[in-house]
Amino acid sequence: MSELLAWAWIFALPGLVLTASGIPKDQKRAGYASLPGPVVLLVIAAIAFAQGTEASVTYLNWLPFLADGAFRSLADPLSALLLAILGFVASLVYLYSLGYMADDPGKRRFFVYLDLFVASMATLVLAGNLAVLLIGWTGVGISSFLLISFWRDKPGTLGAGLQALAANAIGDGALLLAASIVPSGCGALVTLHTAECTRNPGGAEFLALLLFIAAAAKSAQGPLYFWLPNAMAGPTPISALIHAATMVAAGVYLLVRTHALLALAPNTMLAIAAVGVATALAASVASYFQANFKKGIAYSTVAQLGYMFAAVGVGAPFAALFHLFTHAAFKALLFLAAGIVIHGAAGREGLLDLRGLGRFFPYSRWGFLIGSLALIGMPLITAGSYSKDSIIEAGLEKQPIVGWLLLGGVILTGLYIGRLFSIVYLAPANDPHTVHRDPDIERPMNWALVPLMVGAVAFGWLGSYLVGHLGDTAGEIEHVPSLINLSLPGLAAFALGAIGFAIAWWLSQRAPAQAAAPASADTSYGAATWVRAIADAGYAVSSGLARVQSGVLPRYAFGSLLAVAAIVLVRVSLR
Amino acid sequence: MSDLFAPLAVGCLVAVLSALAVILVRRPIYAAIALLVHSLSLAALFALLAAPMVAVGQLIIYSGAIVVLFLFVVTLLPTGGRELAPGSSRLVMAAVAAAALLVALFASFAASAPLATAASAVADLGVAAVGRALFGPLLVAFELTAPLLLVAMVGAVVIWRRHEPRPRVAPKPQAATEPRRLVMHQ
Amino acid sequence: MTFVPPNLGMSNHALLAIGVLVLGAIVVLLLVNVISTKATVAVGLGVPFALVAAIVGLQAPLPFALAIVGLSLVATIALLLLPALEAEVPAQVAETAALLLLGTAGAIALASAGDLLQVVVGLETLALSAVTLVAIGRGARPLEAAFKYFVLGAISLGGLLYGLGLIYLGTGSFGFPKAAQLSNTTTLIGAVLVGLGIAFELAVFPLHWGGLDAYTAAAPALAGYVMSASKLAAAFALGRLVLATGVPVAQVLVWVGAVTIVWGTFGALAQGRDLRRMLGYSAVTHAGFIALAVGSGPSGPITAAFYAAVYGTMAMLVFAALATTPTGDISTLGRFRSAALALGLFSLSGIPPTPGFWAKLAVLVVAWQAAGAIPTLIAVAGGVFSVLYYLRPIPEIFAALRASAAERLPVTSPGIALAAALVIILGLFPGLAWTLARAG
Amino acid sequence: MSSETLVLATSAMLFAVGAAGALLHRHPVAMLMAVEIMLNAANLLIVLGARVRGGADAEAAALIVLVLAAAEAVIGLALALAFFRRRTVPDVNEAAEIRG
Repeated sequence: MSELLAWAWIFALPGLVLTASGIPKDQKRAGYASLPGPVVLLVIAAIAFAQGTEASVTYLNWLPFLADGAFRSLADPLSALLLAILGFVASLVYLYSLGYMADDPGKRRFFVYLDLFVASMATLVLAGNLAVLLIGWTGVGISSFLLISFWRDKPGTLGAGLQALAANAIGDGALLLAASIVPSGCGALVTLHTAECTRNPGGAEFLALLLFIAAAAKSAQGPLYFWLPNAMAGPTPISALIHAATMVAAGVYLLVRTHALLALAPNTMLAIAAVGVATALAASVASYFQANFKKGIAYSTVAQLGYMFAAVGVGAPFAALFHLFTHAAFKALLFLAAGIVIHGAAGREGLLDLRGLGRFFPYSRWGFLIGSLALIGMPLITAGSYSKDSIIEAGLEKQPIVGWLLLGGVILTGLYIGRLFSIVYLAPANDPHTVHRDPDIERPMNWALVPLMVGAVAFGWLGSYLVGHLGDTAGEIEHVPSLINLSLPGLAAFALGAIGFAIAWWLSQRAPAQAAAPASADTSYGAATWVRAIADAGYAVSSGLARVQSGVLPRYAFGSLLAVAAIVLVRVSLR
Repeated sequence: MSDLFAPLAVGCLVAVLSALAVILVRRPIYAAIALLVHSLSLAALFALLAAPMVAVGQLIIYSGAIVVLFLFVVTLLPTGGRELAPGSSRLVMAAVAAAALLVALFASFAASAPLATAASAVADLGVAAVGRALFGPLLVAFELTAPLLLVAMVGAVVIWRRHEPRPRVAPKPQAATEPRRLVMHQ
Repeated sequence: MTFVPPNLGMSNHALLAIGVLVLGAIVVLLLVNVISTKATVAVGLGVPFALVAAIVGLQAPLPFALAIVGLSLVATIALLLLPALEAEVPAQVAETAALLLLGTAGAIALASAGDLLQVVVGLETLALSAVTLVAIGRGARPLEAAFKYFVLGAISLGGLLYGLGLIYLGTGSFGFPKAAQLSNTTTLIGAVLVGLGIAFELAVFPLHWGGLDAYTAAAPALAGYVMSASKLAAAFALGRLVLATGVPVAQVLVWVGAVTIVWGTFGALAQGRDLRRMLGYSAVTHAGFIALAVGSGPSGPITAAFYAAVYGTMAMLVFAALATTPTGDISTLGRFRSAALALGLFSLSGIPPTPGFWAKLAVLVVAWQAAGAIPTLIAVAGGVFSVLYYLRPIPEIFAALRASAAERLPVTSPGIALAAALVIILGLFPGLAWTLARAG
Repeated sequence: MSSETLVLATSAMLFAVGAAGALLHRHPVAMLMAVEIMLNAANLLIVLGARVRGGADAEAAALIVLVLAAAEAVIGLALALAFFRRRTVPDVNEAAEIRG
């Protein structure tokens, strides 16, 4: 199956072509042609992972101008696992979208973009070298932009899309530079750490730093966090698939894939850990103060990705990968559950508007509860506890400060998710008449939640199974997660999370108005102040430059002549 | 060539002064006449530099064709060609650009090896040598002037006639035999 | 007396291609008005000559094969777009077709010139036909742009000729000056002036003003040709110059290129909804990449030629899609042209796996090796942030895709199809163009 | 000062004067005349090269440059006339609609 899986980037393309060319014709069934793609991907990836085989496709001399100009696609257990996650979440999101986008005139286009995303993401995961990685890396960024800006008429969507593009561009630039500077013959991801490939100026540290910047941009870490919360301007299924489960995890995947190179770069590792921890804590705090339901969950995603980065940074790539795996299930669950409420409230996302509306949607309510419990890590019966405890334990063992901070951060997790759950699902409804329900449309959405609930519970039990099949592709694995994970740090983490959850619930009971009306009542997707300042500075330079471009011919001639004289003078004086 | 220094100096002076006149006078008709003087002074310089072929070319092509073309165009202009005075900022720009170019060029000349005429080069090389060069090493460049002139010809026609709408239907045969009205002013 | 064929300095294949194109221009000029004044006749007469030139080019010695094939294909696409011109502006289609063919002949002469005088004459042929092509269009704007482009080009030609004179003064020949001859400052400055004169055709920063306005205001069916042909030919000629002179001229081009990238990127960012102006600035940015590549070491010129060829095809695609909408209004394009425009914009912005991305990557590789870290970083930033202006209109374009179910194919569809096919082929197999460029 | 240096300096000055004229003149035709002076300066330099280096090819090149100047003048004048023919007092500064 691995041989087939190495071509997995093709799987979504037939659906893309069919849907784009208007098949099936009926607008109601638009998108049906796209459904098989991710399902096939899931099945083949799961079988390939279970078989544990490895296959690759190589065409040498595809890009003769590059250090490694071959087309390399590599289907090893690590990519198979990632592709299985992609197939799993994507299948459910496709199903969910049939309901969520049922009335949207752009439904067909939506599915085309989704197919484009799945194909790009598969390319990214299968990439055997930097050149192919770049195709997928940029491709997912573009599909993300297209889907964020999907509703062009909604204010702020184009701006949010451009923010995502800008942040991604920084990452793309880092990766582009990495692909340009590797010495001849290098570029295959699994051999980047070899001595001949780290010969470039700056050595392994520089190369690792570039990969870290690329990963941080894609996974919204450190100062590059800013685009992800605003990416919620896109339709909710997108938030679940791209901006929670798969694309934003690509940064973590890249770091796991190149763990051998990172091991040679201790300073970069330290930076990764520091950025991860700082992001995890700051984003958790920020999540508590959001007035927008989806942005609250988005900050939670940023925080959880911070946990994964911290795990990579302390040298526990498998723990990061494991958390990526479980997080994909429970964060997609949270988003899709939230989407049902938002859809029922005619697209409104402000917490004030949604207050108490969750109680009308039982699937959503149970789904969100299970997702929340997984997020704070209820032992034994939620997947999140297994993976998060692996990270905290690895942190405590290798970088105690990191471990302690991550452990303490769980109380923040409990606070923010408890607040969201209390306001939307527990509080009495403000105005029940604002809810519109249509069972036909809700049905596919509810169905899509069920497998995710199962995943959010059961994926944690697969830890030792994953270890057995991954081999050494995710680095050396020191701790195999056991089926009964009642360790002291784990229990402490859950206790903290539960306390936070309880405090949030108690606060919302005591002063419901304040709890629902956060410090800022801003539910829009405007850019953060500092991002806007940078953008404004850039546009000020642009418009100043446009004024120089005055259209007056003698001024142009003057500029040219003066510049030529200056160039000649500099050339003469420099010799 | 030192025996020719004085006439060369006079020629250079005339060339520079007439060039200054071209750029400083405010009526295009005077500028065209100054350009004529400039062109003639250059022809004289070419002759003094023992390049009589180029001098003749300058007289025929430049003074005879190009400058006359300029004169024609100036007389075709509405109101005979009046020009607005340049603002002071324009004067400054022109002065700065000219100064910068002069500084740059003279700085590079100063850094270069001094010029000296090859002993073999004092005498006139003759028309035959120029012809051999044109049809020898410069053959391709010379032949390429043919498409260049074709471009200039077609281009001038296209630019001048761009305002005439082409009829969507081909004109009837008898209409095509009518003499075309010469459109100069509209 | 025996006949000794002179050393022409230009490859026989290039000469043959030039001859074919000039012959084609003459045939078009003589026959079109005799047969019929319709654009399709001019296209039908002109395209075979352009294609024959392309086939001749395939046989040419390697670095020039790409120039001749690329320029001939650009001319073919431009010819195929002429029907759009007939519908939009009351122009003389036959003369336009002839100018396209003659300009291409000049461009091939410039690209494969063996000495600097051939460079000058070829460049002038290309420049004058480009200026005239810019002037063809509705209203006063194309004429204004053509006038500015012409005057600035004439000033730049003055500099180029002055440089030519300085080089002759320093070396006693019109050949490309060798690195050893640059120890004489006269020759060095001459080489720099010649380089800048050729770079005017690229539209790099201090010399971009005229080109930018021309790209903005020219009729869209012709703007693509003006940009592509001049850049492709100038990239080759600059490559020859830099390969001969080495570092002193290359350094100038590297920094000019880096500044150009900055200028073009910021300029394009300010454009908001003016697609045509944005594409003009984009042409400036790409010129910066070409200049940077030309200056980057021994394999730089090949990379620059590759980049310019790729740029030519994608610019032709974008303007083929826009050919029938002189205002650059993208809401009325319909499905086929929207898709083509989107593909072109993706490629210009360097989204893999479009050829624009591979070309950019190739430039970065040589820039890092030879030009140093700062120019490379500038190029990376300019390259990746270009998505901010290229992709801005994309949501609107894609949203318009479904609008018209029963649209008629535009008159320019053969040209669009050819350009799109070239872009797709170059995207999937970028090695093809690279192989044509690669001299031993 | 030798004759060669004198001619070299003259050509540089003519080049600068022509450039200044291109900035000074507001009448398009007069502007084109200034540009012609720049071309003449280059031609003078080329003829000087022929003298200094003793090569006939430079003299031949000077003739080709004259052809170039003629072609330039034709296109330039056609453009200037076509664009400014409706204005009583033509001014190149007015050709500034395309900007930004």
